[in-house]
Amino acid sequence: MARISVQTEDFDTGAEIAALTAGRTDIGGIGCFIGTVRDQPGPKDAAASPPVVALTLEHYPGMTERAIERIVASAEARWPLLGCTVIHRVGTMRVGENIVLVIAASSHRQAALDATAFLIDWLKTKAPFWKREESVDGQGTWVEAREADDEAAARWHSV
Amino acid sequence: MARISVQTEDFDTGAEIAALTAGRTDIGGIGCFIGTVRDQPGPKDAAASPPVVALTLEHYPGMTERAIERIVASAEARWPLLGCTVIHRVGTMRVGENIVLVIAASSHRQAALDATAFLIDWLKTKAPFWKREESVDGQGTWVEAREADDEAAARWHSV
Amino acid sequence: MSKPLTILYFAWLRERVGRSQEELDLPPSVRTVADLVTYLADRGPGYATVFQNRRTVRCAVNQEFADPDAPIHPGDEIAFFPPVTGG
Amino acid sequence: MSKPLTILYFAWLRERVGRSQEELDLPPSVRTVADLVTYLADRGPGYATVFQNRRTVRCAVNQEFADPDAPIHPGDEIAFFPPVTGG
Repeated sequence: MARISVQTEDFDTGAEIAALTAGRTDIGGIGCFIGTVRDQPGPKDAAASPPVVALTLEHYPGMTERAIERIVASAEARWPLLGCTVIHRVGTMRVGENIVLVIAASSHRQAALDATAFLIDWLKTKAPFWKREESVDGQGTWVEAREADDEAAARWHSV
Repeated sequence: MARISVQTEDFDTGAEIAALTAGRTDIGGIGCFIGTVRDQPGPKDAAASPPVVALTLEHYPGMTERAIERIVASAEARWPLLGCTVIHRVGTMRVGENIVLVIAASSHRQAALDATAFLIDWLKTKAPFWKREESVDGQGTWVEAREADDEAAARWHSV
Repeated sequence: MSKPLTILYFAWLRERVGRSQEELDLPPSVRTVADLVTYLADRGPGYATVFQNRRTVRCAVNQEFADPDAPIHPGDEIAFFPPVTGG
Repeated sequence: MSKPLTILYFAWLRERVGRSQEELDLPPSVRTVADLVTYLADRGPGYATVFQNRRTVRCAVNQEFADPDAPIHPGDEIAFFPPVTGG
């Protein structure tokens, strides 16, 4: 039932929501999250490092899709979802561009909101992607895994 | 900064997100919730009552908009939002149609998600709207305020 | 001459009272929302039905939620409605 | 003839090793992921850099995250990568 895609192309949020809800009369709430590349200081220090102008995301073709399928199945087991879409871009994305889209629909708002938060927390921390920040000077720096992100995702283990 | 509208016309989620994020490079996450009219058994009992085919929402022109402005200001005080849109429809909406749209953008996902949940919990429980369920037989029944909804909104008082 | 009150009714209160809006010169007995409820309950059968069970009636004075002991002044906009159900 | 292992490298491990994929006949000394890491660390400077600090290397066997003591069999797809950063 879920639509899952790992792709280089951008996505159209409005079209994805429309596709998920078309002809449905049982949906009461649709939660949605869009992650975008934001302007930020360089990897180490704003003054010393040139600003980041793009992100490059690498994935493990096959494993990444399977891992997303598994976490979506886990969300579907936790909450009574009536539809779910996960689209994650890979490759190089410039500041301001879309990275990831999560949509979760349910008959009630709480399930839709909780499933959306659960999925994006996992995608942003545990999903098999590797992130490189590209500076204006052409230097790329691989981002190290962050403890804070792990904590956000860990909250869900105790639910 | 926030866009707030109480209107009879439908809204275009994709266009609203695009308008909120256009030209921005500081946004990292956009939370979004769309509430829709869902098919459901009649007001009292599925077997005895005809199904609901539409909702009619009445509001208090002036007071409703001001109350929404105030809750958005409260969300902006709680979380570092970079943009916020609340569109709430009034009048009669048939099953499957949109009712309400909340969009909250921030540099980080947690603020965007939390603000979205905070706003929709309030809109669905505390906002000055009165809801009538219209049955297929032309009977309308005013919906009574629900305790469960109050509890969902009450969670935010202790945050 | 002091300005009259504007009184608004919403949802099923509006249907029972039979109007959405009326103007009323502030009666001398009315100093608070509770006083106004007592005054209105005597105006006829529709009003009586609405204002008898005060637990199901909420009030706003000048577009702010108001308690029964909230004061009322000439020119105020007073609204009565059921507990809000949200959107 | 048993099938060779397919070994994949991602992110900065790929850059250091200098390739994204290679095939390798399962060496007799290798029964687990940890054995394979020890074996690979001896293959040259790029490999040594990557596999010396094992705390920063993660592994998947046949597209499932695997611990150092996970067994390895002929024909397996073994991937090495840094801790995931998410999307």
